[in-house]
Amino acid sequence: MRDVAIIGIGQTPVSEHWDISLCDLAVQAVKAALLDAGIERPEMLFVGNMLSAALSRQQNLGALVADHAGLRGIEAYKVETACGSGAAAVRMAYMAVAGGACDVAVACGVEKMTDGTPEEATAALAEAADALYEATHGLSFVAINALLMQRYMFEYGYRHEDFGPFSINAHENASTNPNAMFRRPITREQFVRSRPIADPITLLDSSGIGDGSAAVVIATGELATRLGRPVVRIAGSAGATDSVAVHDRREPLFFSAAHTSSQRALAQAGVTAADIDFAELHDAFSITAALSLEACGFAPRGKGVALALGGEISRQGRLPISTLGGLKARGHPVGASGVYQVVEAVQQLRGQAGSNQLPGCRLGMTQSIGGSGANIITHILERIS
Amino acid sequence: MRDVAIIGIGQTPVSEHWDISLCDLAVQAVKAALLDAGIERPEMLFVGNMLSAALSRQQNLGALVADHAGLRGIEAYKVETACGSGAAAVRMAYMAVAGGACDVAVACGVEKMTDGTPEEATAALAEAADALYEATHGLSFVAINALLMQRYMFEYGYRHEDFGPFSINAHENASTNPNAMFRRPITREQFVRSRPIADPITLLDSSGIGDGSAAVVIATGELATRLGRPVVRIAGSAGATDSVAVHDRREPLFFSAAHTSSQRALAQAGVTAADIDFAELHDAFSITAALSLEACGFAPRGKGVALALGGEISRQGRLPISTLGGLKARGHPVGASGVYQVVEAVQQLRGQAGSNQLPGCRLGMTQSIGGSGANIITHILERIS
Amino acid sequence: MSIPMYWRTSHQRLALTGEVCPTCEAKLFPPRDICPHCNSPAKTRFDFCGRGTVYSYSLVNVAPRGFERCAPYVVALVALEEGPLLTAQLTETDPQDVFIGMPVEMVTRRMREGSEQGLIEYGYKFRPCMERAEA
Amino acid sequence: MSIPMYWRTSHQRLALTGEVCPTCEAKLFPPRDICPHCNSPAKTRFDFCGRGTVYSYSLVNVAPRGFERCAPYVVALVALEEGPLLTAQLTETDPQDVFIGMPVEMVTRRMREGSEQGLIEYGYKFRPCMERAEA
Ligand SMILES: [Zn+2]
Ligand SMILES: [Zn+2]
Repeated sequence: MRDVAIIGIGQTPVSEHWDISLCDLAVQAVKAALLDAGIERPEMLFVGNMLSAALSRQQNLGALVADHAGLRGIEAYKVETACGSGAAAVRMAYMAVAGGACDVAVACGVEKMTDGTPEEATAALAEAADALYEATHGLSFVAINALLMQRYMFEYGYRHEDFGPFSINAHENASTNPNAMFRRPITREQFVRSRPIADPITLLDSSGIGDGSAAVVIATGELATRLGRPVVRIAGSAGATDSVAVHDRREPLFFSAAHTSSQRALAQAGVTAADIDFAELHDAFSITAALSLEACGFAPRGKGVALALGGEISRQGRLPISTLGGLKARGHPVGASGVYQVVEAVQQLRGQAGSNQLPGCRLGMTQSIGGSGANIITHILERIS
Repeated sequence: MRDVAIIGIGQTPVSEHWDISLCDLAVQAVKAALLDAGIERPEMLFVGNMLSAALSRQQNLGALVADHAGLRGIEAYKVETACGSGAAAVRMAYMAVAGGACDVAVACGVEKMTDGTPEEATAALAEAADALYEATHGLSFVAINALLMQRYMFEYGYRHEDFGPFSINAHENASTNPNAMFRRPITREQFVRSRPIADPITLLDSSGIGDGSAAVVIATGELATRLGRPVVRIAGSAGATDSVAVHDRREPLFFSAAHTSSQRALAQAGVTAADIDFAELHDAFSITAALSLEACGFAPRGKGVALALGGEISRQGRLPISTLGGLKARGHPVGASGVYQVVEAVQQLRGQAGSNQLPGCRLGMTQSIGGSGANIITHILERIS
Repeated sequence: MSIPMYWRTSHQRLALTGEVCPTCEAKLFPPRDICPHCNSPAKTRFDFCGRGTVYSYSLVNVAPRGFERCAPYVVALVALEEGPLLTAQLTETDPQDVFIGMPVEMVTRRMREGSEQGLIEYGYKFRPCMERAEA
Repeated sequence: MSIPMYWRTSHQRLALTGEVCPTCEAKLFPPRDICPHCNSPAKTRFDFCGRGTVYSYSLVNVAPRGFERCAPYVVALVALEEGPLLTAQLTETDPQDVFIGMPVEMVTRRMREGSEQGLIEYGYKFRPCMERAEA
């Protein structure tokens, strides 16, 4: 397969965009990414989205977004892996370019949460879980993750407040990201006193949902060099699955799909977890971040929370995560988050992360999760100097 | 890109499968295709589906189907291009294998229409159209196509009864296909007297929706040869888009995406429309079949209906279409139809089409449409002797 | 349609507000930010006069959810005087009298029975053109 | 849940009917056609006894549509005596009294407020185990 680079990035702020439609949100991100890349007309578009059918009564987003972005006629598809849909769009675009089906593709993630009521959104998000054996019992998506967190605390002896560093770090990093939804740092005190959603998960354990869109332009390495753009390579790309229902797994506290996809992506890049300078992980809930750290090999089992308690996930730590706020505080426009992660990793690797810049970073990992560990996609991005 | 072959096919009958769930339908087709191919564990799965969120409250189908098919852990995605979703899954699997991301991939299309009420299904199908400017005006998906048919009749001087050969041919061919939903031939008399749905489209102009799933196993040509399987090559594969809303096009009666994608697929295969032995076209409505014939170059503009009237689309004609019943009479499980077309083309090319067998056919075209001409995917399949 | 979607499109629905492309001068309805004909940014407001002719039509007998009790009703592609096509219902006409080429004009009507989120939806329909019928 | 979905799963919901894998003897709930542990066909019916222990639990304060007026309620992963985990609500217990390892047994209860398509849904919930509490 061919060498592949990300040559353009675009994003809208994550927010409640009452005045912008689903389609126009996507168009803004796609146009920004194309402008950044200096490309007029890509050959393919992959749109990652989860909720447009439920909340905006609109499908066929591939053709819709292509047309409205001024790209009528190009090949275009929607990809869905629940909350990881954006990363799936990136993976499809990567495969198309690396495999030779085209030279330039755009991956766009978009989610318009505010076209439905909050109850509709909560019900629609539960469609990431097993409809027949989880959702029908009244489990919201939060509740399913709460079951993991409760068991994790029981098995490894943590208290709820021990998860605080994940959220505090994310809010700290979001506070200086102009595209983030929650730009106010939070204190340990606020974390401890936060309102329960599905015990033990509180509001401040949870990512905030919002409207947003992000896009990347993916091209052959050769084209990237020719254009003279700052080059960020996709050094590794992989996906893996697990059962959709948590109860169908023998080890619910081990995200086997995160393990498999990260190991494959690292192997493809020819590096190990120890080489990674920072990771944009799927911190939809604080427990999710902990389980991801462990499954990817950044911490032994049961020690993901300890890693955070030790300060190692902050920008000054051994493995900075959520460096521009993460899902937690940049905000989680569900099907778009996987692309936001890639956009932010490129910002870091290009040295365009503003006051959040990690000095001298060269290798970043992004990992996005559809469902409670069901479909997990990992990318390794590398700055070429 | 590498040479690619279809080494396994599987399908369920199209029917009202009250006793089989969305997931189990897909599993049946996937298992049948893997059995046919003699493959235990493919590396990737692409699921084409349109309506699971609306009618079954279930997303995340990639992981769900992979797990229930005994393939827990493999890479899996859902792809959506409305009514053409199944063909999109085939295209993704083709790109993954041809490009070198994997050696064996499965494309599965599945639709479970009967989990919702007919009114819910009608509303959900309209999500293939423009939600804000078509569906909100009370246009069903049928009505949008009826606008095309009325204009076509006006411009080219046809009467409604002239469209009869499309439906009569489809029912005739379905009558001997055990997987077809409507296995009774219809007469010209029945066609003329059929009940209007959205005038001029009647019940017998329209494909019947039903539950169903179909799957294909796609592998490198090298692997196919090694396995000693009957070899059907994917000689061409392409997709193209148009505006989602019909009113956004300057020439509503020309399916430009059908033109572009068929020209690209034919060029890749190194053949022309005249070389094609039969075509599985997207005959969701009789007008759709006519417009597809014209856009692909099988008939001049305005002459698609004349081609059918001349008997050229029957199994004895110059370009047999819907050779096992088509969407019209095999049935149209929306997101699955694009895979059924490919499965049926492989049946023909392998000489496994039973009493519907076209003698000596070598080149088949399949073309699937998402929306009213918005997203169109074409494949050229070739028997290797 | 949800309340935010309705509110966001109220100018289009109630006043046929679209855009004109400053580059190729195409009139655009529904509005969009990029001209599909020349790919230039197109954000200049343009109000359509509301008159046009029927480009195609259909009598809907089987209606989607929310429109069941309105059926049968006539829907049409209307070619606006300024150029673009749009999709709308026809009203105040006998289905038998509709023909391709029929002059029509825009009126504001309730769009569907019932409501989502307590919203009563209003928007454009088209009726046979009064002025021209008299002329 | 629509009527077909409910009807199709009534044995599972009302009698905890699952499967046993004839090859590796794993007990499977919810039922599925292929054993996830050894990949063999698994269609042999197996009725679970309905007893188990709480593997994990959560008190749901913010409920999805259809469950708003039931909140707060307790949901749990229950480890059935025969092996598999399942997801269910706990009932007839004070949320404060729930603990990991608590013995529970299956009961049939109404699942949610209101209904879709006029259907009142029944299914399994779990309550503290009566027999064991007395033993
Ligand atoms: Zn223009
Ligand atoms: Zn087994």
